[in-house]
Amino acid sequence: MTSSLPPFLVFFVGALLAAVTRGTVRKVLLVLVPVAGALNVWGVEEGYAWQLEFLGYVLEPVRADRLSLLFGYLFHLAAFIAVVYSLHLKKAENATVQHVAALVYAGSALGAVFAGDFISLFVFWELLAVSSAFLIWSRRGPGSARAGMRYLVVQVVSGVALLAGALMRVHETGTLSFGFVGLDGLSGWLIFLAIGVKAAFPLLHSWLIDAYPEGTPTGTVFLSAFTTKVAVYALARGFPETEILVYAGAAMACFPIFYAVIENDLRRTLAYSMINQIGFMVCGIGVGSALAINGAVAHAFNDVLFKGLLFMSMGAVMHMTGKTKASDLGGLYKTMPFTAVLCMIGAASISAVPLFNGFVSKSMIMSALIDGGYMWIWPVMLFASAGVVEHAGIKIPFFAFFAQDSGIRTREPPRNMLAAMTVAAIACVAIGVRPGLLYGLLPYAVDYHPYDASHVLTQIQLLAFAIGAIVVFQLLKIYPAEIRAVNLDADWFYRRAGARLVRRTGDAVAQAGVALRSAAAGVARPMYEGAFRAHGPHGPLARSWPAGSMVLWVAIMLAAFLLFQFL
Amino acid sequence: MREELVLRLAAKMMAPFILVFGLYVHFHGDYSPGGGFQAGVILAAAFVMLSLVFGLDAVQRALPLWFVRSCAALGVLVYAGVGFAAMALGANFLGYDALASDPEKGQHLGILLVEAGVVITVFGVMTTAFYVFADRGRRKS
Amino acid sequence: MNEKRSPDSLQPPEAGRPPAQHGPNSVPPRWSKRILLGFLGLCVAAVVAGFLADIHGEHPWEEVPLFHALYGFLGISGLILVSKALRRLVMRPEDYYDDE
Amino acid sequence: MTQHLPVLQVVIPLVLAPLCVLVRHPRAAWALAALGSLCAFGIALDIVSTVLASGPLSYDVGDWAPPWGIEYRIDAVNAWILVIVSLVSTAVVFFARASVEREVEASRVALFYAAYLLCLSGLLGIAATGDVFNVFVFLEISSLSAYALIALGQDRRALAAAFRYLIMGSVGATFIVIGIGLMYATTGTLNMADLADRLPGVWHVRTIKVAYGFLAVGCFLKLALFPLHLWLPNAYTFAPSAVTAFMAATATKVAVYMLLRFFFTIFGAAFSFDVMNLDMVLMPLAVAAIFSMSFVAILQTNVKRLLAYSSVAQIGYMILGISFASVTGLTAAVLHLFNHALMKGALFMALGCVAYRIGSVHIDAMAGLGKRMPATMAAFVVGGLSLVGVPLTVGFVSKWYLILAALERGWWPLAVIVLITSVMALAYVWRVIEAAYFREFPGDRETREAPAALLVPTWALVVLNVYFGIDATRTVGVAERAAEILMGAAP
Repeated sequence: MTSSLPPFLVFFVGALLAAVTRGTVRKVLLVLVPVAGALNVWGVEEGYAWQLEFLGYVLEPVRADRLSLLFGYLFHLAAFIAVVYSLHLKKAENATVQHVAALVYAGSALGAVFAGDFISLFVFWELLAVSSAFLIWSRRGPGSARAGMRYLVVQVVSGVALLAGALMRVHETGTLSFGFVGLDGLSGWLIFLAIGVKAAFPLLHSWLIDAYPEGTPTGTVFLSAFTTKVAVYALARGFPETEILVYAGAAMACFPIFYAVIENDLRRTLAYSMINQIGFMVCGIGVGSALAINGAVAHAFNDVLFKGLLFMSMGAVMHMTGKTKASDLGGLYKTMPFTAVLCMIGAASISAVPLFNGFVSKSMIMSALIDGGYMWIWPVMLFASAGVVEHAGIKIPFFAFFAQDSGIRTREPPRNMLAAMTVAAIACVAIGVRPGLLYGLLPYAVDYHPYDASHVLTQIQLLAFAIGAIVVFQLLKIYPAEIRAVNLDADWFYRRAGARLVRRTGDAVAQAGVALRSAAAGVARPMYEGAFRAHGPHGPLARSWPAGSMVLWVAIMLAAFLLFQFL
Repeated sequence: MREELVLRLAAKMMAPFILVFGLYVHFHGDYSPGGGFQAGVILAAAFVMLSLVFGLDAVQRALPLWFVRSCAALGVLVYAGVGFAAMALGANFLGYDALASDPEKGQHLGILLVEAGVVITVFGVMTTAFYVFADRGRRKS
Repeated sequence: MNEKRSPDSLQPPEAGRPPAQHGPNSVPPRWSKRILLGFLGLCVAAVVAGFLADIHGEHPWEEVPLFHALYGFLGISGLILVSKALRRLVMRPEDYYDDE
Repeated sequence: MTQHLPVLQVVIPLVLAPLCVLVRHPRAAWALAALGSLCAFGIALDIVSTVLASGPLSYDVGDWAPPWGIEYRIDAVNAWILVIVSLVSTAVVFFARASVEREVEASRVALFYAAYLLCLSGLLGIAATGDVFNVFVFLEISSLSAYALIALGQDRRALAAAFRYLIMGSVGATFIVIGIGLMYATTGTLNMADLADRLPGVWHVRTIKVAYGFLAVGCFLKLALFPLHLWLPNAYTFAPSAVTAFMAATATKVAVYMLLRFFFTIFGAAFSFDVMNLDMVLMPLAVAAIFSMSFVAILQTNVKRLLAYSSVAQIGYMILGISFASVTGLTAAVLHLFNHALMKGALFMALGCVAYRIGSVHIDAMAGLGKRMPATMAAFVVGGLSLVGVPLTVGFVSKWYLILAALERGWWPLAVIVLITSVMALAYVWRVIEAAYFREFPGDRETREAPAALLVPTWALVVLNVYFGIDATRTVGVAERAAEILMGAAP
C-alpha cells in the first residue's frame, strides 16, 4: 500500500512531540505512538519500498518483506508494552529524556529492520547506539555514566566496522543493497563482526552484561527488546546457513548459564540469560533451513515477550525496593503477589514449559538441529535449555519473591507497570496455547506441530528432573549461596587489563619522552646556551625564538622537498 | 630642538619645496621615474620632518590623526572610483580608454587620477604610521 | 590472593539486619514441604507417562530410556558444581572495579 | 552589468573597507561590512550558476587582453571557493555585530570591519584572479588584514600570536613570490592559462622544479600543513571569536585552493604526480597531520585551541584527498573544503556564543552548559557530530568520498585510518559534550542563553551542515565538476 508511512517516521515524529509535551498529554501521546505505528505497519505490504538517491547510489530506507515485517510487528508490540511500563516516570527520573530516547530508540530499531541498504542500516545502527545510551545515563546511579560510555564506545565501534565493511562491499560489488552477505572476504567478516558485537557473540558480549543492569528499570526493558534483536534480524538477513554461527550460538547458549548461577544481581542474571537465548537464535540462523530460520525468528519474537516480562518484573522490584541483588531480596510474594505471578509466567515461558511460548519456538530450533545433522550440537543445546530452567526459571522468581524473607515490605508497583506486564504475560500464554498466531507471520510456510505427546513429555521430564537436581542440591546445602561479589567476565579485558595497559603504555611513553628530551637536550643545550647568551633573557630576539623554530621547519621542508626531487 | 633657530628656519623653508617636489614626482610619474608611491612617501616625509623639528603636537594641530587616516581611506576610494567611472562609461573596470573621447587622453587621465589616489593613500598611511609610533613612544616615556 | 579467601569473608558485616545470605533451608517450612511433595508427584507422573506414551526420539541418544530425565538431572548437577568451581576463579569483591 | 560581476565580487568589499574608516561609527561600519558580504555572496551565487550552466567566465581588467593584462578567470573550482568564502563571511558578519561589540574596544570597531572587508576582498581576489602575481598581491592584502584582525583579540597574547603569524605568513608569501618569480623568469608570463600552455615545454628546466618547491612549501605554510602549522593554534585561540570563525572557515581553504591552482591548473596533474611525485610527498604529511593533530586535540583544555588543532587534522583530510591523484580523491578534497568550512564555522561561532556569556572557552568553564545554554550547546553538538562524520551531516559525505577514493586507489589501510581518526574526533568532541552535559554547573554563576543575534547565524550554519548532509547532490555535483577540471578531464 503506497499510503503507508515509513515505520520509523511515526516514532521519530512521536519523539519530537514527546519532547515538547508534558503530563497527561504526553502519556496519551506515548501510548498512541506504537498504536498508530502498528496500524501504519499493518498497512505495509510485502514489496513496499521507499527509495531515494544519495551520492549517486540508490538507497532504500524502507523495504518490506516477510522477515522485516515480522520484526516490525514485534517491535511495535514491544514498544507498546515498554511504553506503557514507563508511563509513570516523573521529572525526577529524567522522564523527558527517557521517553524521547525510548521512542527514538524504538524508531531506530524499526528503521534498521526495514532498511534495504547498508547506509540506511548504518544510520539506524548508530542511532540505536546513541539513543539507547541515554536510557543508561538516565539512571544517574554510581557507575551508570561510565557503563553508558563503555556501552556507547562498543556500539560505535560496531557501527564503524559495519560502515567499513559496507564500503568495501560497495567497492567490490557496486551495490549497497543489504541482502545475503556471507563470510567471503574482509568485507563480509567486518559486517559479521559488526553484527556480532550487537548480537553479543562470545568475547564480544561483555557490553551487554556491563550495561544492561546499569540502565533505568524502564530503560532496560527497552534495551532488552531492541538492540540484540536487530542483530538477530541482521544475521538472519545477511548470514543464514553460515556454519560458524551454529558453534558460536552453542557457545553463547552455554557459557552464560554458568555465570548466571553465581551472579548475585538479578538483572545481571537476566542479561546473561539474554545471551543464552540469543545463542539459540544464532544457532538456528546458522543451521539455515526453513525450519531453523523460522525457529530462530519465532524465538526472537518470544524472547522479546518473556525476557521483557522478566526484566519488567525485576524492574518493578527495583522500582519499589531499590534493590536487585538476590542477597538483598526475598519474601516479596507477600506484598507483591501479582508481580510474583507474572514473573513466574515469564519464568515458565523462558524455560520452555509446554503451553508457554518458549516451548513452541525452542522446539523448532532443536528439531532443526537434528534435521541439519548437527548431532553433537543438539545435546549441547539441550543442556543449555535445561540450564535456562536453573537461572531464569527458578533462580529469578525464587530469590526475589520467595527464599528467605528479607523483611522488606512494599506494595505492588504502579498500575501501568502491572498492565504492561499483564499484556506481555497474556501474549506469552496466548502464543503458547495457540502457536498458529505466531506461525502465520513467520518468513517461511510452517508445517510444525510442537504439541505431540513425545515432545511434551520429554520436555516435561527434562524440566522436572532439572528442577529436581536444584531441589536436591538446595536440600543438601551444596547449592552456591548468593554472595555480594563481582564476577570477572570478558569485560575485565578492557576494564582492567586495558586500563592497565593504557596506563603502562602511557608511563612508558612518558619515560621514553623524558629520555628523548634529555638526549636531545645534550645536543641542543650548547646551541641553545649560545643563543641564550647572545640574546639575553628577555631580549627581543629571545622572544621570537619560537617563530625562529617555525622558520627552521620551513627551511627543512624546502630542503627536503628539493632533495626529494633531485636525488 | 625647538630652540634651534637654524633648524626651525630651514625646516620651515624646505617644507613647501618638498611638497612641490612630491607633486612633481606624482605628475611626472607616467613619463619619468616616479609615481604615486614615491610621491606619497615624499609628501609624508615633509610632515615627518616638521614634526621632528616642531614637535608632534604642532603638526597634529594642522594635520590631525583623523584627517590622515581618512586620507588613507579616501585614496582607495579615488582609485576605485576611477575604475567604477570607466565601468559606468561602458569599459571594463579600470578601462581608461573610455574616460575621454580620445583613448590616448583617456589613458593619461586615468593613470593620473589613479596615481592621485595612490598618493593620497600612501601619504595617509605613512603619516598615520608615523603618528601612531611616535605617539606610543611619547606616552611611555 | 582473593581466590583463597572463603566466600563468607567477602560479606560486609551489616548490623541490625538479618544476614542477607539465603541458605538452602530458607524456604518457608510448611509451604515448602507441600510444594516439594507435589513436585515429586509431577516427576513420578512424568516418568510413568513417559513409559506409557509412544516416545519417538529424533536423536539417537533418545533411545536411552528416560534420557531426558537423566540428562536434565545430571546436566544441572554438573552445571551447579562447575559454577561453584568457576566462582573460585572469577569472583572478586563487589568494589573490584570501583577504583577505575 | 552582469559581465562585470567577476571584478565587482572583489572590488565591492575593497571599496567598502575605506568607507568603514571614514564613517567611524561602529554600527554603520558593521552595516557596510554586512552589505559587502551580502553583495559578495549574491554575486558568488550568480557566478556559480552561470559557470555551471555555460562554462568559465573571463574578465579583462582595464581592457588589457590576457596574457598581457590581468585576467579574472572563474571556472567551477574558484566559483565554488567564492561561494564558500562569501557564505561564511555573511554568516560571520551577522554573528560579529554582537560578538565584536563585546570583544573589541568601541573605538576600534570601525577599523575592525575595515580590516574584515579587506581580508574578505583579499580572499575573494585570490580565488577570482587568473594572474599569478595578482594572487600574491591579494594574498598580502588578506594576510596583512588578518594579522590586524587577530591582534585585536582581548588576550594580551593575541599580539604575540599575530606577530608570529605575520612572520610565518610573510615567509610563506615570500616563498610563493619567489616561486612566481622563477616561473616568470623561465616562461616570461604571469597569466595562469598562458603559464599552463608554456610550462610543459620547460619541464626539464631545474628552475621550474625549484619554483615548484618554493610554491609547494609556501602553500603548505599558508594552509597550515603539518609540520608547518605551528602558527595556527595560537592565532586561532587568541583572535576575537568572529575572526576565528571567519579565518578557520576561509583562510586555509583559500590556501588549499592556491595549492590546487598552482599544481593542477598551472603545472598540471601530469607534472605534479608523474614528475614531482606530489602524492608521495603529500600522503605521509597528511596522515601524520590527521593522526598527530587529532591526538593533540584530544589533550587540549582550551576548546578553541582544541578546534584549532582539529582544523589542522581536517586539513590533513583535504590533502589526503589530493594525494590520491584521482577525480574521486579531488572530489573529496574539494567537497571537504566546503563541508569543513560549514562545520568549523558553526563550531567556532557556537564557541563565540559561549565566550559571549562566560568569557572563557576553557573546557572546565563549559561544565553544565548543556542546561544553561541549550541552543548553543545543541549547535555545538551538531557541529561536532558533523566533524566526527556522523551520517546525515556534511562530515559523513566528505569521509564517504575520501574512503571511496582510498579504496579506488587500492589503499584500504588509508580508508581504515580515516575511520579510526573519526573515532579520535569523537573523543575530542566528546570531551566537550561530557563537560557540558554530564558535569554540574557551578552554582555561583548566573548564565543565560546567548542572544538571538548570535544564535541565528550560528544555527544557520548548523542547519546547512545537516541540509547538505542529507541533500548532497548539489555540493557533490559541483565538487565533481571541479575535480574533473583540475585533473584536466573537463574544460
